[in-house]
Amino acid sequence: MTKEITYLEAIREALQEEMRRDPKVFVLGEDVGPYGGAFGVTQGFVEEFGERRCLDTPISESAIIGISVGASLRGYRPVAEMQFGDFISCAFDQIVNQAATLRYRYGGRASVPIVVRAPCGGRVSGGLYHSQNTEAWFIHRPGLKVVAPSTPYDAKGLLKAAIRDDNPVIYMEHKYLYRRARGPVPQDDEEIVEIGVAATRREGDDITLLTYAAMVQPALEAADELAKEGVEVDVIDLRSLLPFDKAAIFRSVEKTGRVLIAHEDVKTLGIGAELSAVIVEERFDWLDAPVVRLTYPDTHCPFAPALENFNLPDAGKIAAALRRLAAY
Amino acid sequence: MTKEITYLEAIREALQEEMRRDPKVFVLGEDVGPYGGAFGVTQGFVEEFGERRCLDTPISESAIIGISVGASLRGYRPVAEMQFGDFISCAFDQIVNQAATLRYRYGGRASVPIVVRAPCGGRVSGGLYHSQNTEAWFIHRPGLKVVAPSTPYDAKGLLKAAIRDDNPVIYMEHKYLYRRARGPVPQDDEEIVEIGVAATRREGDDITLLTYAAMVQPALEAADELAKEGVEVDVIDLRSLLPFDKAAIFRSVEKTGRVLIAHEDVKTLGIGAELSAVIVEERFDWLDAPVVRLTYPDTHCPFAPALENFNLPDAGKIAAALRRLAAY
Amino acid sequence: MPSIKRTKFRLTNDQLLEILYWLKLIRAFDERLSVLVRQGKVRSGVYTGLGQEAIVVGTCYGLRREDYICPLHRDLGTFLMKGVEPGVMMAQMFAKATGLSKGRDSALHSGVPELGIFGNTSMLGSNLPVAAGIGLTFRMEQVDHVVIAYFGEGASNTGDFHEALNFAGVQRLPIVFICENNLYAYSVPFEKSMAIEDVAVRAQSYGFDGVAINGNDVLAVYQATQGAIRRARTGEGPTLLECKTYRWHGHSEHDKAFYRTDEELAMWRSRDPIPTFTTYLQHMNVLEPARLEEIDARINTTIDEAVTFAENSPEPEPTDAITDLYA
Amino acid sequence: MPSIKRTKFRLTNDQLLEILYWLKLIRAFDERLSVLVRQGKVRSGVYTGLGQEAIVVGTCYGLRREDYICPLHRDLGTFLMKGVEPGVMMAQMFAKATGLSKGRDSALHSGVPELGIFGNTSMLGSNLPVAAGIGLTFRMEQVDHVVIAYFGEGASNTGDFHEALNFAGVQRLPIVFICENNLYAYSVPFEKSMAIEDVAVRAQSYGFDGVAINGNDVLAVYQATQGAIRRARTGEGPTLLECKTYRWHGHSEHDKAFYRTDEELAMWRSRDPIPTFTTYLQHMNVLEPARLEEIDARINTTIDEAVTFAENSPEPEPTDAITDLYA
Ligand SMILES: Cc1ncc(C[n+]2csc(CCOP(=O)(O)OP(=O)(O)O)c2C)c(N)n1
Ligand SMILES: Cc1ncc(C[n+]2csc(CCOP(=O)(O)OP(=O)(O)O)c2C)c(N)n1
Ligand SMILES: [Mg+2]
Ligand SMILES: [Mg+2]
Repeated sequence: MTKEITYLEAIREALQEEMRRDPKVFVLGEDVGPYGGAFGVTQGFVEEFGERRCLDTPISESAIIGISVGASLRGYRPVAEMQFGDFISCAFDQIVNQAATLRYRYGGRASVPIVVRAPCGGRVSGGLYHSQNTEAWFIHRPGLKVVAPSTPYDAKGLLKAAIRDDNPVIYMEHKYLYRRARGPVPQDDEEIVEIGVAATRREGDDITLLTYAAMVQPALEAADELAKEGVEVDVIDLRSLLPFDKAAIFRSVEKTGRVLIAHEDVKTLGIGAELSAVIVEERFDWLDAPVVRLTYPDTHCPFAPALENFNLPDAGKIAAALRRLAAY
Repeated sequence: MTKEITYLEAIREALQEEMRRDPKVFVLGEDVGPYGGAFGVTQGFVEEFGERRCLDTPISESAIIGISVGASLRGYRPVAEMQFGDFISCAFDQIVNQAATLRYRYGGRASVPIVVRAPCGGRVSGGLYHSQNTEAWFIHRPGLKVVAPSTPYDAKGLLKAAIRDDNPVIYMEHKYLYRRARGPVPQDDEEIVEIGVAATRREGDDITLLTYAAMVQPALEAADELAKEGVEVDVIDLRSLLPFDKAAIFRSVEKTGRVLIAHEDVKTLGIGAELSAVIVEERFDWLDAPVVRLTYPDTHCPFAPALENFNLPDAGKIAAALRRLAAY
Repeated sequence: MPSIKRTKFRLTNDQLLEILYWLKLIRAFDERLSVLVRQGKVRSGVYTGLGQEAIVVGTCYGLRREDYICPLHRDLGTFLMKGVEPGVMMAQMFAKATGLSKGRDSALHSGVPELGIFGNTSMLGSNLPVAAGIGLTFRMEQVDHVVIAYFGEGASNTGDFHEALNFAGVQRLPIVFICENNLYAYSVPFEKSMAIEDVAVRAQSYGFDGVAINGNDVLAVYQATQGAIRRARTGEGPTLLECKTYRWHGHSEHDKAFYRTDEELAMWRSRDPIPTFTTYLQHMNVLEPARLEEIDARINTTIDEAVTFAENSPEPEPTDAITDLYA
Repeated sequence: MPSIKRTKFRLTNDQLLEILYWLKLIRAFDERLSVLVRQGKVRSGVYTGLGQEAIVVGTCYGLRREDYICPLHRDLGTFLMKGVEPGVMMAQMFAKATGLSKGRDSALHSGVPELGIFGNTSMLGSNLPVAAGIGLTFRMEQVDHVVIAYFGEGASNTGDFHEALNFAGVQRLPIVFICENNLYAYSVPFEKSMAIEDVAVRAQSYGFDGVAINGNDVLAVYQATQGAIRRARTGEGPTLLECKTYRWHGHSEHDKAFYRTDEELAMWRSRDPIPTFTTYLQHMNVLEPARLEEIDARINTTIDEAVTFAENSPEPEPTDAITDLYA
């Protein structure tokens, strides 16, 4: 049984269901309480779960994560909201040093089942400090997991999986998709989307297109474009960024021999770098062309739409890159 | 004219010469004052420059960077010391959001000529929080520069260049090299090592080996090993990690067609990923074999030597990787 | 007419009228912005300081060009008082090429070194260490300039607040810290984010004075600031002034502010700093009706011209998205 | 013999002797570590708490198993008092497979959930938000356990300190914050890192009590802690206890501590918490010489056995370098 809802509603549903299922799950963050969160994700939560399980915090991102780690040591499963993913940099030490290393330094005697929700991404006129894509910093840090859903279905399933996971998970939710992405979502409490498994959104034998989050839709449009020109693109939505689904990627590469990676994060050391490097390392002989990246340029996210659009990858730019790759 | 000194002394000399040359240069950090720094880099500075130009700060990494940014806006060139590079995570927001974006958001009307010295790296029994290699987080952030010298010569020349540079520069100094690396250093005040230029440490036509910092020495040893087996390795010391020297890298790749990247940072989204991706994107047709990475595994840096040695790349592991690559 | 003696810091009648002008100009600027957002001419990210103007004016009035300000998001008025043209500031809000950041960001996210204006990131509290760095250079040079550093009561819970004020205290830097305590941090009321009555007490942790004052009384703010500035200029170190106030609009123009009562808002609207000050000036015979009209007319024109300038300004060149990253 | 009434919190003679035992055991543990570093048997990273034992013992004595501690780097003794075997702790210092972290790190960088021990990273202050999170769960469950959270005066200048104590204050969490003010943060003397007399005043910023006490008087520390614990258990929220003390050795065993005078050290050595307490017990006729010898002998054996256990313990398996990363 499924229901058509938005990406944002899917996030809310996942939280609600997990909080109903497991009394150890609670949420904390700035304005998540009576206000219901800057984007309304936790609307109605105080009424249903009380302020103790939907806790307004002071403006203290570092403490929010530290508190989550502490609670997790006592068996809780806190879901911490960063009001904007950009502010995660204020909690950086608690994430990369405290949360990511705890299990290792404890000799495996404890784990840190926390989720950090980070509303991320551009095309919402957010400017430099309300548009960032910060996944790469965390993908680079062993001990964390990172997910980035593109559909309501995955938004729900991955958040449920993240909450149930015994490791710290950074959950990147894309602001552009909040109300724009609509789709069917399972109403079965137990249906989750496994972390580490990619989804093929479109099959094709000619080019592998690896992408995720708000780039999936333009990637599919570009693929449709190319289909008209006789080029069939395999569009893989990574969904999980750490760990990413090597098996699915390799299966596609073995079939196509050509790879384009599209992401909204900047190019240098964006996840595309790792994907390219791994493919080259392990599937070199299957490649008929260079693995190519289409990304945000190495700069910040400007406010004015004219500027932001210049930077953002879109269907047109992806189609152009696909064409170049097909012609290689 | 040159003099034989250690890596650590070279850092000190660079600081002294720049502070003598330019009254706007000053250093700040924890225990850098009368104590002379945890590693002794600023020994004698208070005597020569006074406490105002060699300022002991409270334990406040975030403030240290914020203060540096403020001072730089008034024409100063602060050199901030992180006592251990690991603690840079406590100053993350001030670096990636404040310093790295200021010029851009100011419409080019200001710049941030600060240097952040980060003693980094392992093989010093430092454990999880005194051994980290954090360069990748900063290479991923537009607006910063990142350098990582391997010799006293470069330690001095790059620090001088970093201080004179009008952008925020993260200066990664490797603790293992402090007293172990000795070598000639120019005594000419004006001799600097340009940021963005790699150094070829050994010429060879068979394999390109890209590396930096404490991995250069083992890389050279491994190359000597391979030479005995008839394989000549081109060893390139990157020195600058952002920007890195694409031209030098491509020249070598065009010659060898085979690339090994060795670094002490972890594999996933370590700089090796970017180097590999760029080479594949732009020099695919020159490649006779997959670009291969030899790195720290994706885990933390353990304390016990038995564990740390298991993780650390060394001459033996590099030689083995070179052999595999030569045989491809 | 004699000059007003209510404060130790004498103000001439012209100065008093100037203060009124600034109060009204800043009010009008924010009010216009509020309309422009609704018209879709200015995109999101508008955080008006309506109701809080006395703090901006009382703290900035009389600053030197060399003095530095480090404002918070509600303090666009400080940019104007420190010398940015209203048209340029409006263009910044329109994200036009003529704005301070050339369209790269809006509001306070840009600065002007020559005018002593620091423009912060969005990260609350992160302007305060920068303020400390600027103050440090004043002390190094042994010049008697000061820094005015602003933050909300909510931002006083960030780590950067603590690290910065501690450093300023131990180094006795010439900084006046202005807390704009408007009782809410977005939706969160003061008492839900800290267990104290006054943010001012926090100064005790850093070894300098903290005082809570009426932030809606422009002369009280001016007097307290001038006292703190005098101490700062003479090497006596920082002061924390907590200005109790209230914001009339929501957190941003998109926030309906259901978290507070109509009564509370009405009560605070009755403490509007502008009529209070206007009446005062009238009672003191400083302000004739004609003069008031003249001021209002001038402000109207200024704002209209600012909007026209912004509207007529060119959009940024798309390729400017990637310039100015490195020096 | 009657029990000692000096504190409201009555202690039997056996308990007083137990306190003496702990003081001496912890002293002996650190002294042995100091020797082992010099012998090269323990690798770097040794920060002894010699001279500060009264704080560890006075704060930990009488804690429940469910109570949580969040120690700082000088507080290895808290691990012992909370139930970690001396041999295991020594093995942790030797980085052996039998140590708490299986050789992955040493000292406080590991923890034991079942014993209520949180082991922090190196980042000073970063244990305090974690302490707040633990305290929050106690309050959620409405159980009356407490958290004892330790930090140096130097660490009280970090952002995390501020964010954590503010949260603890506004949520009235059952936490006792223990500041070990030993006058130095590495080489930096107290007065060069903050402009206040007592770290205790910082509690005022968070709406709870802060008290400065003699950290070298184990009974004074015990009494103050028990008072704070009682308040915490009954829902009255946190307390900050600043324990004035001094560390005899350098910051780490590699630091010659040239930044302080011999006189200062001598003065503080004369305030050694152990002889003071021993003499007191003798005066009170609680401690016969035979008993003292017995205690010393027991401690000697314990430490010897701990070292033997650590020395004989296996090195970690190299491949353990990459395990236990994910659950
Ligand atoms: C570090 C950080 N966390 C969260 C936010 C989101 N945010 C923007 S303004 C605001 C409330 C600020 O309250 P306060 O400091 O009292 O200033 P006010 O808006 O009331 O003037 C919040 C939570 C932010 N900008 N920076
Ligand atoms: C965030 C951070 N910055 C710097 C350090 C390096 N460091 C380790 S201990 C220390 C001094 C700590 O002083 P204090 O908090 O007073 O504790 P004490 O050592 O005196 O017991 C410093 C600077 C660190 N561990 N963490
Ligand atoms: Mg406020
Ligand atoms: Mg100390």
